[in-house]
Amino acid sequence: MALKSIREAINDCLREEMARDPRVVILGEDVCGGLGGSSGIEEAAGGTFGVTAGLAKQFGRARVIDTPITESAIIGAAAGAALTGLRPVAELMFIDFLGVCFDQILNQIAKFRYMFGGRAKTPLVIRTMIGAGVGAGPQHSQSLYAMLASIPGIKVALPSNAYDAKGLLAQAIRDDDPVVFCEHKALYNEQCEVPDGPYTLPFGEANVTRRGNHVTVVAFSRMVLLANQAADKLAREGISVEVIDPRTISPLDTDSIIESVEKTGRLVVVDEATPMCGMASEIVSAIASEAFECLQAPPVKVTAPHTPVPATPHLEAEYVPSREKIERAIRKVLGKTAERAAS
Amino acid sequence: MALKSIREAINDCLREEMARDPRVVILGEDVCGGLGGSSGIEEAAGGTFGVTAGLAKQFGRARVIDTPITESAIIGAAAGAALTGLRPVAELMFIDFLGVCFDQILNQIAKFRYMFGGRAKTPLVIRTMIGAGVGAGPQHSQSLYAMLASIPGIKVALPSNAYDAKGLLAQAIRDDDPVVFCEHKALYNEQCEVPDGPYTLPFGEANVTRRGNHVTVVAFSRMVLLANQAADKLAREGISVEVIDPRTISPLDTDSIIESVEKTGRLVVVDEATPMCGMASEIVSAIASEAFECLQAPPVKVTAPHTPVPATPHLEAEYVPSREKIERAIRKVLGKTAERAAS
Amino acid sequence: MTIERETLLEAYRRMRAIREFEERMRREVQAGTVPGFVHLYCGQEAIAVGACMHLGDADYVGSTHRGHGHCIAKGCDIGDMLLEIYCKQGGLCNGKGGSMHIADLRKGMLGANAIVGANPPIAVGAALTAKTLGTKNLALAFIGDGASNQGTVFEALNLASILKLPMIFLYENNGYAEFTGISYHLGGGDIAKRAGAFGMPATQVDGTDFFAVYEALGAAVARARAGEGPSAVEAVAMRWYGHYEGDMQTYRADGEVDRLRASSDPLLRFTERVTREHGITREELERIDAEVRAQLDVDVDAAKAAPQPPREALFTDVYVSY
Amino acid sequence: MTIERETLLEAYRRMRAIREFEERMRREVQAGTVPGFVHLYCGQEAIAVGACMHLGDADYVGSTHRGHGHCIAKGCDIGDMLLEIYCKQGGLCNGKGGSMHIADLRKGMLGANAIVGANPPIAVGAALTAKTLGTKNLALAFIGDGASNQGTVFEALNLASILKLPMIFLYENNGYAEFTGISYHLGGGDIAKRAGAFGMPATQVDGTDFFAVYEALGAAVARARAGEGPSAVEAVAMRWYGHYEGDMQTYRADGEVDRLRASSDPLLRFTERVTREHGITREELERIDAEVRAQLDVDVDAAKAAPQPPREALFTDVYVSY
Ligand SMILES: Cc1ncc(C[n+]2csc(CCOP(=O)(O)OP(=O)(O)O)c2C)c(N)n1
Ligand SMILES: Cc1ncc(C[n+]2csc(CCOP(=O)(O)OP(=O)(O)O)c2C)c(N)n1
Ligand SMILES: [Mg+2]
Ligand SMILES: [Mg+2]
Repeated sequence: MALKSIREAINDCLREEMARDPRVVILGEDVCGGLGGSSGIEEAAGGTFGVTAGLAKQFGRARVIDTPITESAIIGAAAGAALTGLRPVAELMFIDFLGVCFDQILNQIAKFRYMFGGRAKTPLVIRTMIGAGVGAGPQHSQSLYAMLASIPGIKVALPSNAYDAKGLLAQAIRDDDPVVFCEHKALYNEQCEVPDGPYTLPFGEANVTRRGNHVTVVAFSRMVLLANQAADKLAREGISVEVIDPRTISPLDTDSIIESVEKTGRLVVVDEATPMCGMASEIVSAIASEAFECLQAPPVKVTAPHTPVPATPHLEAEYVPSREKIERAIRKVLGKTAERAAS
Repeated sequence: MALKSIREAINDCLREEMARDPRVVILGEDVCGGLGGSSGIEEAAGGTFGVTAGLAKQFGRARVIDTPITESAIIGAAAGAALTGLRPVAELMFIDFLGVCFDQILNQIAKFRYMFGGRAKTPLVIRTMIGAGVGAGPQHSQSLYAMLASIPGIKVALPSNAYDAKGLLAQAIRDDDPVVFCEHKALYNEQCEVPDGPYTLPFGEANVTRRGNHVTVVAFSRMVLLANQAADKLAREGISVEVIDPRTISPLDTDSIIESVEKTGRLVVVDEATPMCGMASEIVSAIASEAFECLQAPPVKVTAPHTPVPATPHLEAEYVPSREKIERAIRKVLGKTAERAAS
Repeated sequence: MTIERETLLEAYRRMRAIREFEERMRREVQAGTVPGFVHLYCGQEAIAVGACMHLGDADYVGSTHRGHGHCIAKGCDIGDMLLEIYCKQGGLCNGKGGSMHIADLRKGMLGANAIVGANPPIAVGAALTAKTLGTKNLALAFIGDGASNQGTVFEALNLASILKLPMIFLYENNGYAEFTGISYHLGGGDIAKRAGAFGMPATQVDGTDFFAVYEALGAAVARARAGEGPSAVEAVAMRWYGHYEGDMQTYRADGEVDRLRASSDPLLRFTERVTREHGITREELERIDAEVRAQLDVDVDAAKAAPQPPREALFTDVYVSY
Repeated sequence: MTIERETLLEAYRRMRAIREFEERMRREVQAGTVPGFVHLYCGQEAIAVGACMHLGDADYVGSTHRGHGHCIAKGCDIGDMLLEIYCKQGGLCNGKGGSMHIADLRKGMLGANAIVGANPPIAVGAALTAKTLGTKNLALAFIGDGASNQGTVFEALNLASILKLPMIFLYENNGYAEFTGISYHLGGGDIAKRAGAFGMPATQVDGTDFFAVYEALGAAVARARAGEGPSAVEAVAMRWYGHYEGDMQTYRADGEVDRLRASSDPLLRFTERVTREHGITREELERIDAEVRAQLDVDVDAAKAAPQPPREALFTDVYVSY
């Protein structure tokens, strides 16, 4: 056990899995960095955010492969490599770059197994970065994971802490299905206790980060932290909030959410993504259809607005769901009960 | 007024709008066809499905532009042309090809206006083909419009009949925002009465195709036809079904759906697309949040399964929601009431 | 370059198998027995076979929507291909892929692909596997003249070039992309030159001449196996039939195809040369023709008679586990 | 090719404006006053200015993430640019785009773009507008050496070539794509050759030599206006600073930039030549320097003092109507 940041946890996991399995290779832009540079340095980047630092040195450039700016070829090559015996971990620097490699995910990687009648496996991971909050602007701040979750054949992981990040990434790398692993750019330095050595966390098992009885709050990635903060704050008023972090959105652990709503009768879903056809709508819809009888109040979505992410810092702060907005949503869904609980 | 197929209605509309406005140009693969061929024929295709037939002859190849196989450049060029004064109608042959041009839609076209602080307009239309049912296989049969509807800045139209197709396309072409216009490949020959001459239909106004009191069925594109058939059949049993065709999914006329559910208390959503993060979930979620009190039963989704579209004809038939499945869903949401109504 | 007699006979068998297969498919499509869309390979047989005669099962091939010829040349079982085209249980994709998605990884067939330009990056990935695992295997992507304009193809060229991968870009210039001719759609007009600009050998050959294709690919394969990096070859051979079977082909001048058949039928050219220069007799070849035809009849009947996949197949094989 | 005295003075003013602007931005970023990420153009001034001196407001330019120099060269108001970089109300994008999205359609600036390789197809569309409306205008796309590997760029080359559009592909080879050198990332090693293979004139010039760039672009512009189709120019000029301001640049040898500054500062080279050959005095140029600096101070102060967009701005301008 040691205190590790999400960045360190991911780096440890990649190192351990590469040591464990020679078929694991990493490819992406500047995953090492410095090739063709005039200083001849061994590693100039280790990933734009330092997540792959030191791996090229340890495993060599044949397994930590810097590519040109060529996302279609990066993801396409990962697809072909996975079909033929490697277990590639491809880096898509920002999830916003989905647009320049989407066919390989949508029509190739996701469909090989089905199209080929179950006679192919595509064991690859696409590591990518999501989220607003750092002033990266409209084309570098999106949270497009719902589009990926909607694609049959793709699995999607959204870790919210270092422990989950390490275990889910190990599972993703060992998984025989293609997985998109979404790292929130504002969470890389978030720390928690992480076991030494390899371990995996199963997909499709939500993590209940707070136990509570009055309302169920489902949140993803960075929103889990804000939901927990809101829960702490409201606890002081006697409002008991259960917070659920699905951890993977495909597969999605609907059962745990239903179980919780059966207890609380109230649902708030917090998602940093835009509201239309996102995970918030998906979960509200699933609960409305499958746990209708337990719902004592209309479910509430807390999401970003139906707008691009502005570059403007104070507008971006307004754009992302805040602890305050989550609190307000919880009070709203509790209605009178809130006051009763409070008194 | 004359009986026209959807194919004819779209062709008429394109002809009328090009005649009306010299800034309207068409570009895509084989929208004319025959260039560089040995026969020297004037038009070899008029669109892979004949939708743009005769337009090159009438307006010239300078305004009906055949392109290489180059979707990123087709959509990107349409974007740049729209920013600078044209009103392009770009053809993306199948919506499945989103993957090879998605960045231009997701990060460029959709965001120009916002990113540029309201100082740009991007008046373009992307005509594309959706839907299963013709044995086109996993990469030519998808219904990916929810991904597009989820993107702030994009509008999406889903006509289900020739009258709507003509009016919605005219609106799309005259609209100052980018519109994706989704044509169902199995509906091109569907006929209805269509007025001669240009007319537009407003976006965001649903069409109630059947009036009814027991249950509200929301359906899109080809599913509207099946929903109407199911409604007809059930009417004979005394079950009164209201069928709503939103016609555009962004903007979405939620009010009309709420109004209907306030009357019926019951909701079924029928969508040919896959179930996760699709329009069915979006509408169930919206109603659960905004019309919770009127709901007398859990809303029911009728969608394709979370799988690719199989090439296998009988499995594809099983894949697409059928009239029977819609009927079953309606009976389910009505529960006891169904028998009561029937008796 | 001398070629073994057995090699020539096997090459002939595969070309004949493709020809018979496609002619039969054509008739079957016209008779309405085949589901989906079918894109025929007739006229291009010498390209796939001239290339695949150099390859083993452990070498990978990325195919296109016009993939029947590629599959047969690469050694896929014709009976299992037919089961797939008829979308039957036990087909190469258990009936769920159909004509445009035939794959057979055991034979190194990475799959036909209905997205134009998608297969070269995938094949590059297979080449990366070969290089990473240190095998002497290679990967080859078939690329149409129309596909050669797709951005993904250029990205594949560049990545294969800088990583020095054992990769071959085999362009099939058959004159048309759907209903549009290459003289319109191809900027610069020279596919090989565009590929060569990425720093790899790139040559153009007559795709109706088996020997020309075989020789050009021999060099590319040797280079790949020697770890010297990728190559590109543009093979020119017009297609005989429509873009898909049913295409009216109004874009083609009358008689264009008749002239092609008369002047540059890959099988006729092959037959003339091997009977003239390699002491192979017409009788030997006719025996092969007969065997191929007989087996094809059996396989087509079997495919038609085979059971469809069960209803549950709709829901299976989306994931390995979920 | 003779160049008017006024043209040279204006070119110098723009290059100086870019240099001063970027050096000031660098200090401001280091002081922490600038939101977001900033990619500086120092060292490449002669490219944007050598090109844009040929263009009018009705000609279009598609820019990149490293767009400040392009905007200034194209005539965008520096005060309004600064308002945008500081994300303030009244900025060129009303503060919602920031440094990586500065656009100014009235000046023909189609926008900086944070997606590498996205701008060439967009610029091709602007060229299509010019051709369709029959104006004599043209469009130009700036393309980095790293961007030159992106598939979208090749698609743009091909489409512009076959449609004979009034389009210029101006490659800026500054030696690096992020932290990776061109000798690694560019297959074939010759950007201009790759572009030329699409059937257009393609030349390489020294991007630190204003006169070389100006002359090469003069030919490309003349060709475009004459309706003869697209051209490509590769201008080589190393960037002086990091990929973004803050980049440690461990991939660069010590002294690499000092040598560049000493040997090939575009402004020094320009100054020497115009004072030697065009009877322009250092005093004249220094007067321009002083004017540029004074105005920049005013503009930066104004930008810092300007109000932020109102909270409602978050929700506006997603659509024209919805
Ligand atoms: C990305 C994409 N765009 C368009 C199509 C439609 N399409 C299928 S085949 C084809 C023509 C391909 O031409 P070419 O590459 O020369 O191959 P050929 O058909 O001649 O064998 C087109 C445009 C597609 N399937 N995928
Ligand atoms: C599609 C895409 N891939 C990757 C990036 C990340 N990125 C931003 S700038 C850059 C390097 C661009 O290099 P080059 O084109 O040479 O332009 P320069 O920075 O040298 O001006 C990269 C990789 C991006 N913004 N978009
Ligand atoms: Mg072709
Ligand atoms: Mg560069």
